Amino acid sequence: MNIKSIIANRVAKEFKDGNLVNLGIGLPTLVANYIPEDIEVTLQSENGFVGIGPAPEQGKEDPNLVNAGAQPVTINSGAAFFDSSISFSIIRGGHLDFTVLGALQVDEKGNLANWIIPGKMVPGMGGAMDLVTGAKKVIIAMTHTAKGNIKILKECTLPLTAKGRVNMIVTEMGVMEVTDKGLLLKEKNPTFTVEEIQAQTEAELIISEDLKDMEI
Amino acid sequence: MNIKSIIANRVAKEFKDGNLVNLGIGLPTLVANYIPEDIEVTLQSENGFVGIGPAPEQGKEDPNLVNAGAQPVTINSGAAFFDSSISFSIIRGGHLDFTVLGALQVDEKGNLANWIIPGKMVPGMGGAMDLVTGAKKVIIAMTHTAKGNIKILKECTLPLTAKGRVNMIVTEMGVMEVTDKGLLLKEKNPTFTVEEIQAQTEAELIISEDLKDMEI
Amino acid sequence: MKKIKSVEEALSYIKPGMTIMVGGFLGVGSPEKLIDGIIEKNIGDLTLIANDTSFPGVNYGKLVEHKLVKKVYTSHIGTNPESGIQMHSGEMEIILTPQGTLVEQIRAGGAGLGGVITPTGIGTVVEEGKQKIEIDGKLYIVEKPLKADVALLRGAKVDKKGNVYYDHAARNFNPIMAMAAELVIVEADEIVEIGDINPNDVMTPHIFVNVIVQGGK
Amino acid sequence: MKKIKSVEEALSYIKPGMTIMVGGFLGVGSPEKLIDGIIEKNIGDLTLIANDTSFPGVNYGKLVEHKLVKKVYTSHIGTNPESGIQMHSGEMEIILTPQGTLVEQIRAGGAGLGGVITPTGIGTVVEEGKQKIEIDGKLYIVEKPLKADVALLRGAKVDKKGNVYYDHAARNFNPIMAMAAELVIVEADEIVEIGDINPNDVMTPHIFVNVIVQGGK
Repeated sequence: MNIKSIIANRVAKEFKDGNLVNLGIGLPTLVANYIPEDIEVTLQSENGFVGIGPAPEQGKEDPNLVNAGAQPVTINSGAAFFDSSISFSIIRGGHLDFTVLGALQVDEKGNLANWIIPGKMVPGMGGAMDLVTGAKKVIIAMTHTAKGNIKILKECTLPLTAKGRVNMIVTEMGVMEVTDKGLLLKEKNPTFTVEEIQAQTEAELIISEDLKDMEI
Repeated sequence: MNIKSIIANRVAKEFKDGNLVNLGIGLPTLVANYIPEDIEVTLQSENGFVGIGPAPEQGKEDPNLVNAGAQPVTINSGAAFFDSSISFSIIRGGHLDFTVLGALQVDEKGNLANWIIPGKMVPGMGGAMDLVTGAKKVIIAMTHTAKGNIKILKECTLPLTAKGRVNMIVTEMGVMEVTDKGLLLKEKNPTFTVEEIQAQTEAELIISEDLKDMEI
Repeated sequence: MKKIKSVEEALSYIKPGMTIMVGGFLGVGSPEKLIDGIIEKNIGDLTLIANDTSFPGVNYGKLVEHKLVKKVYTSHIGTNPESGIQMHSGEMEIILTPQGTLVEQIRAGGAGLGGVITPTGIGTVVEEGKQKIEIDGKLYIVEKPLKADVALLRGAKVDKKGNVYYDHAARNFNPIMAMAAELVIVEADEIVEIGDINPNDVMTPHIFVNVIVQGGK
Repeated sequence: MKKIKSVEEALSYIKPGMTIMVGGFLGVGSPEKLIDGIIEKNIGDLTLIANDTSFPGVNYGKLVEHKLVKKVYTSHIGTNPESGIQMHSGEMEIILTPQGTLVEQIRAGGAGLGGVITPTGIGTVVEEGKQKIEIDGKLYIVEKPLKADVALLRGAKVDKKGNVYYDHAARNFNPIMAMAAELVIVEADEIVEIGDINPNDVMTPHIFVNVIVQGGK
């Protein structure tokens, strides 16, 4: 598997039958392809529906049926549409079992920064702050570093998306859980040593006594 | 006309084409029968729709189509149903042109009491507090006195429904507007003298220079 | 994820002492079999959240008559004399709340809001003992969110996935309560196939619904 | 109460300096003819309230490109580079707001609430300079209601009375904005007869709609 597939595949293993999940734009969207077939997971689109299906065949796009990135999608049987106030009641009201997002920075206290680089890039938070504040569990799915820059820090330096809300970080190098004591490395990609992973991580990793290999 | 018809008929004259109106249970409900035919007035039912029509023929009742008093009604063409949160967004959001309610007491400051007689009768406020707080104009439609007891006071003694929100009081004796200076008698039933009306009213009436006769 | 269960199974989730929301307006749009089941099984000590306490002999009005309710959050008790009697005797605590505030409190509970900022009740006994807030020079009451252990709802059509469609004025509090309870049980006048309700017309998305029971005769 | 008007007539209600809400999500579910009309008539100095600033060349994204917007309340500008350029140059003021907060602020404006009590943004720059409130030991931001002079919406089907039915994900902010503006103009993909939309399925009741214009080709 390539890096993105490793990450997406691992994230999908967190889901349980009946879960409601929101997948962010980009890498997190790929997670949909790896959801085990024996469980039923409903995907929410924050622009106003539950039950996102795969992309439509070319020529079969419906201009009113797009995901939160304005890309054409389909719906699964039993889907339901609603307005933005209901959509964010789902998000903020604790009805999402998981939200999966990317990060510019994430730290050992569970802080996340993913919406602004002051002076450089100001896309806005969109629904990200609500998702991270409201979901039962927040998973960060991202490459471990960005062009060599370290992203998993002791403390985020960019403006935060939310404070202390991240539960888990999944990268191509491993799976880290945010605990009271810091980041617990629970699984690692067998092609890397713990030392190699730590070298790419500013936060000090606590190594699980039960450290497992990631499926790759 | 009988007393109730005089009141209902007069209230209906306040409405303009395109108005949205909520009529309370009891006497205010009768106002619907006097809305001039050349204007279109939409009636809201706070249990969740706009476009209340007249009562159905016997045997044609729909158990799911009732007014806020649980009495069977019909709907007019173009009616729309919604949930209670939308219904009260209409009420509280200033979208009602008029709310018409009864009163236990009303006073010269526009205070209203109509939901509780402590120790005796505690029906609850239902939607009344929201209606009186949210509507653009509040009209009290009631008999001038209740079994000889005076209801139009200098100051309400019962717990209030809302403070200073009443705009107009319509009784079988006359039409009073709540002004900064007190209650302005604008119209009177020609079968009563001003003195007779004042005798049944604790608040001191300001008599309009342009005092008119009520249609009876 | 089989959500369709017998009334008996559904009732097994409702325990004495729980807080329950019941959809409906004076009993219109309220689940019949679930309420009758609670009475039959004598599940008491309940906190009830409902628009009103209905009429004697009608739906959740019967819960009050059977003295199964210790506390009720409601906007109106005038149509059920038994409520007034139990209020005065101290058997039932009644938190009277303006109807619009009540629906917003339930919505806030389901939508993750910290409370409701409302002008309704200012200058009345409703504001007593409550936090107030001034915004741009105007005073408001801060009302707290309401949540429940279980919501008991009634739908006209419910598909096998749990999407709900309500009919006419039977909608009322049902879709709002569907968002504000740990467990949501919907009594369906009719259970339909998935897809029978147009996805545009779903009024309560299936994700809020945990249990479906067949209502009617 | 004839609500159906020409685009020209509808545009006459929109004046320079006004605050306008535009329904849609990245331009999906947004009125085309009304936006093009504003550009053609060069109605500027506008305050825009919209989920995002869309894409270059797409719907209300064009309002930004034509420099008709002096201030925008929005959750996302990343898809329209022109927004970032005008933000940095100071030509356009941008109030970035979490999307869920934005929709609740609009809802509060329409529903007569004094504000929104939300945990979203606590511990971030979003809380800066804003009133905060503690409820049951938890800290929340108090966000103010938003209202507009005019809301520009798009419906799939609109009946001649003004009842609106939206299609799929084109619903988004439209029904919420319908409640929060002094004047509501809906551009209809299709204008239908009264009664053609089932009263149960109306998504924006006619009472909120002032003007209907025919959209499409």
